[in-house]
Amino acid sequence: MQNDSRSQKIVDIIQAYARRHSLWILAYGTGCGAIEIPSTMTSRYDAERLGVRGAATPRQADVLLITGYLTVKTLKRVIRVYEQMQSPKYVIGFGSCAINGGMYWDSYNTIKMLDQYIPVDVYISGCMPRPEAVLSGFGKLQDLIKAGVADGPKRYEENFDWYRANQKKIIKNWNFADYNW
Amino acid sequence: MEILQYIFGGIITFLLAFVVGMTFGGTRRKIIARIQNRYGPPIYQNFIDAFKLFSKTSAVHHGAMHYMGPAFLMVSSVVSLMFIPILRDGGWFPNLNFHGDLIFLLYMMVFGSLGMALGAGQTGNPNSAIGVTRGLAQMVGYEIPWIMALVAMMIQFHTTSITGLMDVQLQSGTWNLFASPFAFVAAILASLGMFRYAPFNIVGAPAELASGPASENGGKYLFTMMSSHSVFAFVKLTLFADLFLGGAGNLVELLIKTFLLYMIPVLYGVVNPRYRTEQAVRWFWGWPTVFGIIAIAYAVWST
Amino acid sequence: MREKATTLYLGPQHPGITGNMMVRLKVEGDTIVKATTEVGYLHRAFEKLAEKRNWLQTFTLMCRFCVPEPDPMEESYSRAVEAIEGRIVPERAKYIRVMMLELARIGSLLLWHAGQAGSTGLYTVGQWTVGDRNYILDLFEELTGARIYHMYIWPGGVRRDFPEGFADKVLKTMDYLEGRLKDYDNLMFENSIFQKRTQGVGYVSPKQIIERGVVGPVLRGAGIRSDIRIDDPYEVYDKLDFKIPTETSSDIWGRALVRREELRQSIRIIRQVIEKMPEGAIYNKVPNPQKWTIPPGDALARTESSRGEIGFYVVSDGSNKPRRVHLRGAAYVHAMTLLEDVLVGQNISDVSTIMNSLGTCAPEIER
Amino acid sequence: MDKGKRFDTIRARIKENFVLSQDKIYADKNRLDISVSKQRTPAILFFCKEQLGFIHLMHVGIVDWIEDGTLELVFMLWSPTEKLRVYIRTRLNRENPVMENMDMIWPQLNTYEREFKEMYGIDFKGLIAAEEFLLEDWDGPPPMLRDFDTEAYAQEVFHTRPGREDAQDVREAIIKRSQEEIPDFAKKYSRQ
Repeated sequence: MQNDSRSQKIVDIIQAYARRHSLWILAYGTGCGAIEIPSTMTSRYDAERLGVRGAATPRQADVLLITGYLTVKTLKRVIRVYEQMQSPKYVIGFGSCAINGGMYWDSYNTIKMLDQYIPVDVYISGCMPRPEAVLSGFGKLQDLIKAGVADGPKRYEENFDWYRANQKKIIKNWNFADYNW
Repeated sequence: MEILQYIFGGIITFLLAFVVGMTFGGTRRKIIARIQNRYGPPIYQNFIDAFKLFSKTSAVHHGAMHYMGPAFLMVSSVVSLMFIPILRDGGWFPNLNFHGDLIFLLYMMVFGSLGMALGAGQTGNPNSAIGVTRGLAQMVGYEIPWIMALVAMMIQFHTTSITGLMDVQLQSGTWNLFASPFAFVAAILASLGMFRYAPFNIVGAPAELASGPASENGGKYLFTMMSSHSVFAFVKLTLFADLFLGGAGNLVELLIKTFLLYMIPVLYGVVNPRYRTEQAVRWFWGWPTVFGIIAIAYAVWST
Repeated sequence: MREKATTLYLGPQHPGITGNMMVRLKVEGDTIVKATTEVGYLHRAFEKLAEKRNWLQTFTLMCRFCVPEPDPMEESYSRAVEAIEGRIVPERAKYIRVMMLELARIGSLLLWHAGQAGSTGLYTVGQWTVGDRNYILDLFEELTGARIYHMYIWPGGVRRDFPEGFADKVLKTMDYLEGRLKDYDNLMFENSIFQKRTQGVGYVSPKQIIERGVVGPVLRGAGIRSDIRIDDPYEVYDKLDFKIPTETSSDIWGRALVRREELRQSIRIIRQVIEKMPEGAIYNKVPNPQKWTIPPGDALARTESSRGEIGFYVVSDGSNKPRRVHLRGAAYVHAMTLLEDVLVGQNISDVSTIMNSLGTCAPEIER
Repeated sequence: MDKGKRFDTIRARIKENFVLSQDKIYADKNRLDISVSKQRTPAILFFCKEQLGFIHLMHVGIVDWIEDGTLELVFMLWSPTEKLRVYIRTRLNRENPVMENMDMIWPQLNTYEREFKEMYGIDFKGLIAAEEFLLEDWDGPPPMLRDFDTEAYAQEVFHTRPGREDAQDVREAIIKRSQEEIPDFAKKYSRQ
């Protein structure tokens, strides 16, 4: 077609609009940060008006919320869940323990840097982050999607060996399916 | 030329059903949000969701039947749609009706669920499999009052065609809602199960089965399922309006009637928890079936 | 003829699970034949970290054990430390502590309403109660500066006195909540479908109660009037007038009624506390935390949380760091051996409902 | 009857049947402390539960006394009828901790034993439970023992985000980085 790139552009704009106004978060409360998710979803803060709603299974979800610390045992499940999600997919690290270990900085069972293991788009600081902070994190994610820089799956694919090496360093018994999409 | 008219009319009908179904779904979300003290998403939120789902990659597949499941659902919805008279006098909506199309429709409406059952079975996810068995069990439940209601109508008005039933209402001047009230009650109670809102959302019950048959379906599969559900909702509502509320002369009338009918399962669902499977089936075989029997008796008596 | 059993993994990623844990179910048709709880997804080694922290630093870890209700944890730890050291808590601080604990209980019970109703599919109740819970969190925020983790009840008293007009705000919030309780009743407890879903489900037998060390609302739902606030009174509970509700059916419905009444009793207690609260100091000052040593000894402090009794076993060896801090939460037995027992023979639809009813809180088991 | 006397009768009844290495009543703390050898522990627990009415196991505490080379187990019992506590203490050899399985007395002990086995390496003879409880694929020493250094392990295994070195002097670091003034109210907390 003659104006292929232009029509592609229009499609891209609509796509980006749809993607940023329909963020389905996976129902996986990995840590204690999950306590503020109900508050965020209910009457006072009502995240659904921004298009944020829960999704029950990884296949349907767009956003993986890492609500706080990740233990080694959970990390294995989180990686698996992340790889099952369909792109475009986004990761929000939630709370200071996802950023740098927080108060568990010397614990033998929690990871200290989430972005060593899966690509993170937005970090929300605080312990707990308030619902306002969560909403602002979603706003930030929407901005990133609009700017086209929320490209977690691409980064994951490009630096796949690096991520895998980091993951395998911690997870000793490795029995994963291959990541092939 | 007639065939072209049919094709264009079919496309227009489908688009209308899609848009109305999606908007009703969005309105439902808004109404539920307001009941829950929330502001709620915009009414067009379902379109955004649908487009987003459509634009997602669907890299995973579990074999041919997994592809076919949502497609079956869509085919069933569209074919049912084609046999429903949208407006009383047709207009540019085609109507493939024939004598006995009501019976055909009964089969067609079940067909989608069966196709989905096959598709969900292939995903290998136990939640899907359990969800499908629950869905079939529930279908056994609500099909009985539903068929009874339709049989009562057939007996009462001596016709097995939807347009025939609409003509009856036009000639007599009263809606079937008043002419055969028991059939209407039985059918409405059965419709609570057909819409699968609470208390009969046992198929995709989130707290129990993740999302049931749709567990493994994301992206385009979920888009197909979502749009076919929307179309199917429109089919059911229009069928109810045709059978009991005298059909619609124009689109506005149609929208008002279907929206009012839609509110019955929606509002009943907001304030109720979910039944267990066997409780749901027992419920359908209770009062709805009793109303169905009364409807048949009334029909036999009144003819 | 026996069907082949399917294994169903409920969690850790599952909308129906209470927190990050897993229940492995062996299912025949819709009936569960075997259930195994698998935990460890939240093990942060708090008790190990406490070895490296001094007494006051440990206290910031302690409230993070179980997130829906952190105050009983702070209270237990503080009371255990005070018991070893013999530190006296001012009278006003005791009243403020009781108020905090009861507010936390109300917040946690509102969250329980959401979980219990949500697990049966009645999401509207959850939306209302979690929305109303924000008013409790507002009170916490005004008093302590934080919504969830307050770090307010610390050894020696409480951290801050009331801001101006705070008591009135508490009373006003209680009035508002009391008005809302009717709505919850209409929607949840008087709903026949909710009753059908809960009555006769999740039965806990008297034998299990003794063997499994059942505590809290589950015990009271079985008709045993047992509550740490009465049996082993702490703070000023012996000066307050409140009832311990019991039910005899020992199923989810009975426990739901117990919790429904407890919410009302908590409101009653808070009103009394505000009325009876004396003026005076709120804090018996501890020395410089780096040099603060506690004489050798051990103590177990028990507190009644909304899920039941939680106990802190604190051991001091005379240094400025705790030798051992060891938590025993209600969920330690409720979510492990008791849940595995109760789930057998139940329908898979009810797993989430039963878990909410037993008050499973995974971080309490794993710590 | 005051608590001291009730404790005396309980102690007397236990002493009729068992040899105690040590016992003490803390009437003010509402508890009776008993130290026994590990061989007698199951029997005395059973006796307290069945004969004396201490049917509720409040807690099982465990303390690593690395200086003495022992692990101390503390079984804390509660009698709902008498509203009294009994603490039963027993010490295990830290090098080779072995104990009898006791989950037939209280099935809830099963969970405790699983945890102690994993966290302290105590071998409960006859315990039937899954191998792993909290940790997955753990191949180090039992982590709750005091000679396991969690900080060194964390430094070795996990990536830590750089930037924690200046955490000691946060305000100075901020000034250096951004040339911001310390606000007046904060100056008195500054280290300078």
